[in-house]
Amino acid sequence: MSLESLYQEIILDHYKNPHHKELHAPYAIEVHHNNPSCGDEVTLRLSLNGDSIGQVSWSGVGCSISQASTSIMSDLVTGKTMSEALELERIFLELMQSKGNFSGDVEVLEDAVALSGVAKYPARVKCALLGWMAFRDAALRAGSS
Amino acid sequence: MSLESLYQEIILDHYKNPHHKELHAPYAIEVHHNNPSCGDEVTLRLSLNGDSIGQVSWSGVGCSISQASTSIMSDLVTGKTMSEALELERIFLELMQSKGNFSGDVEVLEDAVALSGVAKYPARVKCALLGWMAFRDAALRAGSS
Amino acid sequence: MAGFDSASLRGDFPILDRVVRNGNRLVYLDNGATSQKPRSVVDAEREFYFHHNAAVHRGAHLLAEEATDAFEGARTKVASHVNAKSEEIIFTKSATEALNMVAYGFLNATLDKSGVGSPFHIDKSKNIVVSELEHHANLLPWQQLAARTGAQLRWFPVDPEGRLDLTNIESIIDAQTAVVALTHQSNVTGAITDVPLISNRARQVGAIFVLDACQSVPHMKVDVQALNIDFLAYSGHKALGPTGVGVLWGRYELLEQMPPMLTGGSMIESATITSATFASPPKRFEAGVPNMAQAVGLGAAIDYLNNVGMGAIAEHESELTSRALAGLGAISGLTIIGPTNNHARGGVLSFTVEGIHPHDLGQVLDDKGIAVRTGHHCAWPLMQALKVNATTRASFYLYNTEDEVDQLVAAVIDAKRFFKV
Amino acid sequence: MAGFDSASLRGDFPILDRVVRNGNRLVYLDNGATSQKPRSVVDAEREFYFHHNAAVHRGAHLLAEEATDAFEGARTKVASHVNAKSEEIIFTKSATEALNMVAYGFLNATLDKSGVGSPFHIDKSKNIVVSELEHHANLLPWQQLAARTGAQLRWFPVDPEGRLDLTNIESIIDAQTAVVALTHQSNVTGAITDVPLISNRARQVGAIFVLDACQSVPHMKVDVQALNIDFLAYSGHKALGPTGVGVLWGRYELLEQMPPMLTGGSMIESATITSATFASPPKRFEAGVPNMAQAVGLGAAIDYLNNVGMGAIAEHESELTSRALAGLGAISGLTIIGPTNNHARGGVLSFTVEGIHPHDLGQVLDDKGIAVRTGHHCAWPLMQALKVNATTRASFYLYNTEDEVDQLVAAVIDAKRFFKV
Ligand SMILES: Cc1ncc(COP(=O)(O)O)c(C=O)c1O
Ligand SMILES: Cc1ncc(COP(=O)(O)O)c(C=O)c1O
Repeated sequence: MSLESLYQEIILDHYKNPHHKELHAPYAIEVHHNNPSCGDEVTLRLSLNGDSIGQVSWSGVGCSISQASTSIMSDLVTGKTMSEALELERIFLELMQSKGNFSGDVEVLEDAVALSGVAKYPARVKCALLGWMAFRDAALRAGSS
Repeated sequence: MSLESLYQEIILDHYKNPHHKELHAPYAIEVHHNNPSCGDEVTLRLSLNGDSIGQVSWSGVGCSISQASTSIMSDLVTGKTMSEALELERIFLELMQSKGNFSGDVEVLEDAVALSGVAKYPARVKCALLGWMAFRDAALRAGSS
Repeated sequence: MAGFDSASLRGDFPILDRVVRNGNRLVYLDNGATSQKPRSVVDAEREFYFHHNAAVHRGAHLLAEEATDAFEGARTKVASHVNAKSEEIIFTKSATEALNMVAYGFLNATLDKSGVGSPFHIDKSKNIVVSELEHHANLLPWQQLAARTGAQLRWFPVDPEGRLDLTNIESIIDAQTAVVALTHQSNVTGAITDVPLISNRARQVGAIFVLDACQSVPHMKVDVQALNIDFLAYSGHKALGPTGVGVLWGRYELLEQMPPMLTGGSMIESATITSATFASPPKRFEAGVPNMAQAVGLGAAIDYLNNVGMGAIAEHESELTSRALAGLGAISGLTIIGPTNNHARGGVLSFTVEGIHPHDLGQVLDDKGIAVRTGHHCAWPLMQALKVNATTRASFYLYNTEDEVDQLVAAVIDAKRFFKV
Repeated sequence: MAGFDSASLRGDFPILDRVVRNGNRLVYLDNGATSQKPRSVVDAEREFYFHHNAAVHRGAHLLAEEATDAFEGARTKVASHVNAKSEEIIFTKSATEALNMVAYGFLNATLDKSGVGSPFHIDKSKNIVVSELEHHANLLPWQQLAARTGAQLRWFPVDPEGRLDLTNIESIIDAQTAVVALTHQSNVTGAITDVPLISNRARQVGAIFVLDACQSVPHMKVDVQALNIDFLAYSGHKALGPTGVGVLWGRYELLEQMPPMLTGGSMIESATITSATFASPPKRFEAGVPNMAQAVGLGAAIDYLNNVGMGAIAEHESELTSRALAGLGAISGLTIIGPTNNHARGGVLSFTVEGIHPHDLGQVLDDKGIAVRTGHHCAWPLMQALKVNATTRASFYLYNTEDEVDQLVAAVIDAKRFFKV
């Protein structure tokens, strides 16, 4: 696998110009996650719109993979219903745990399929998941409160 | 090295009929030593006669080597001056640490040379030394009190 | 016959060809102390060092990835071998460390303010239950804990056969019992503890049950769920594995509440100069660069054991034990220290011979190439209870043969002749 | 040139021939995390397992004797390597365990009544001194100790180059200081601590000085007498040795007064069901069947290091470091985190590149077969002090070559091109 296919243009674009990377107020829930093995961190805020994801905003430091993944995730879940968003998270998690054995459905995951190469690098999977895990945590807390 | 030369007749005799193995009173000093790796133990009493070793008596449980060695030691040191006795202990210790490279001077060590074979078995050296170490401890304490 | 031929698998253990004293081929009957290693275990370590060696969970490079896979793969093997989940397995350096780790879990929960309300918090109103037949490794840590917290130390006595006397179980394990720590199989007498009976009682009163499985996991199928226990410890080196690796298994809900003994790298969630928070189990309990090659070696040992089959191993050892009980039992002046029948006992056999101190007997056996253990076997309180000063112990494993048992019996008879008793 | 040819000794390390990603031959620059192993070390373990394996200090048979000789022989080698006495060397599983052992020595002396009057007894009138650049392994145990005893935790700050700022040494180490625990060489910046300067101050006030020598003992001549210290800890796996073995050295007078952390078999003098007394050092601190094969392997590693020569190794690494400082230093946007000149520093080199996160840089290097470490290197407080989130770290050892340094420099330049920064 080549570096180019890991770091697709789309990832580098999101890294350089991350979407939703500015903490917004008001919000329903704020969570803070980190990756203790490297020190990367993300703070994520979520507001709901009835049963749908209203706004996702975040800040943090991290590598291109974690930043791009969080940026793409924010785009993807915004406006989805809670259960659609969590289903997306499940599918993305599955892709990341696939060890590179499948490439992801572009119809469903859209830009996030560009991250499929990460699954071949176990040490980087945690980077790609950092923002998604923060989102999942926030969504579950928002749902249960 | 044969078993027969480790367990010389003289050792088995001392084992079956140990000398001075009955605690006597009065005494100047009593010490208790054990060998934590096997559980063998000796209690030794010492009385002085001016600057000489008066009476040595002991009780304890242990293997033939430890019992015979303590018995032989008791015979040897009785009546010697303190410094003669400690010198004997030093020579015996040296013999035990020789790894079997020399056999000991029968003029000096008398019956104790029968124990020279023990030096070839590092795990048994502690058995042969148990009584001697107890004596040394007792003598040093008696000397300093 | 057991489902395998012990003579044929001896070829996997190079040391068994060793010629020891007087040109005798080694007869290794000191498996209770440590086991020998098959080629596959030592090769697995070599393969790790020469192909994949790197610090696990840390590096951002291929070797670090491969090393992590190998290490975590070993964890999975260890887990399924005792029917546990991977994340419940902690690699320690030894059973001794594993048992101390649980005792320090109690001490630290008790010292730390955060520990109040945790099942690991104890004080002088609580008690700790052990037994007279414990190995020092499953006794001293609890003595220390009791002394440091004021909790009361209680114990099951043993009967003359060296089995736990459970007569007073209801009063010994009571509502104030915080932890019950017992050995699965005695390393002196071979007696096997009726674990479910006692762990049920512990469950009733809400006590944590810790099992010292040093002498069971290597020799029989052990299932932590069926035994209904909370913690289990054993040493890799007694189970065909390398030295320097042990296992602590704990129920995840309890591990989550247990403070670590060792702190340092790779076990934190965050750290500042003045404080730190800890990672989830098992990482919380594996501070520092772990014993990676040894864990991998233990994984290979477990593969080896499973290939032979734990049931077949237990059966084989039982056959050897029956033969030894019969052969040794027929020698006059010889007393078996422990159960004399082959029911609920493993392949560890202690005995004394009138007129021959165990050290001297061990020496004669050694002279014939037979390696046994003599002494108190790190179970001094049991010796005191059984009123023996020391014993000679033979302990069997999968590679031992009936012929070796017969050599042992013949050698004891020779020793009696030698010492004229 | 150093006194040996690193290219020629690479043949002793089979892993260095590994082909990693994209057909590239491994360039291993992650020695700060763990070192690779020469054949002689792995062979020494194999020889132990296949010829002499038995539980040390226990059995009454030939193998037990041979195993004991091998194990104690390793202790002698380890001792003379740092100019200490054999009986002052304790084999642990890692530096992490060694450092925790000293911290628990303090805790246990403080909890136990017998500890009053001992140099290990502390309370809230006392303080503990560490520094901002400590590895978590030499920080968290002291944080825990401070929290559990009420003693005050103090620290030396670092200057912008990542060196200890000793300006306030007289007030930081004062008459109430019980222990000073510092790193000999930073695993992040490579800065070498002026140990005698600080240990003299510790001596003045009667404080115990503990040195984390993880990054020094493998790389230079270390003499515990010349450094005027009380305890020293390091890990075998960073010094060509096996995983699963570490070393704690302590002055004998102090070891004699220190309570054990782990209790169990082989460390007692006597034991009853309710109490125990402990053996003299080093046994007191080696409960259980020890990591025998690993100790023997470490002995072989020390032989290997001594054959090459600690002075020559230090010189070789210094040459590589100079080359790397020059090569990397010339790259625009690259910042060396740590001393930029090659004075009082070792072969550990951290840096950041503007616009490329260390993870991404590490990935590019890995793609070219170059193994480095990225992240906080288990020294989070130092990262906070230096205001960096993470760094990329290259760390050298005796088998690295100038060509490998050049490959590193070229790869960083390529990475900048790849990420268009
Ligand atoms: C300076 C320093 N101290 C302590 C440690 C801990 O060593 P280990 O993880 O081998 O116990 C390390 C290495 O990780 C280190 O570099
Ligand atoms: C029953 C029992 N428990 C605990 C231990 C301690 O194991 P280790 O010394 O490997 O830590 C042993 C073996 O020595 C044992 O037989």
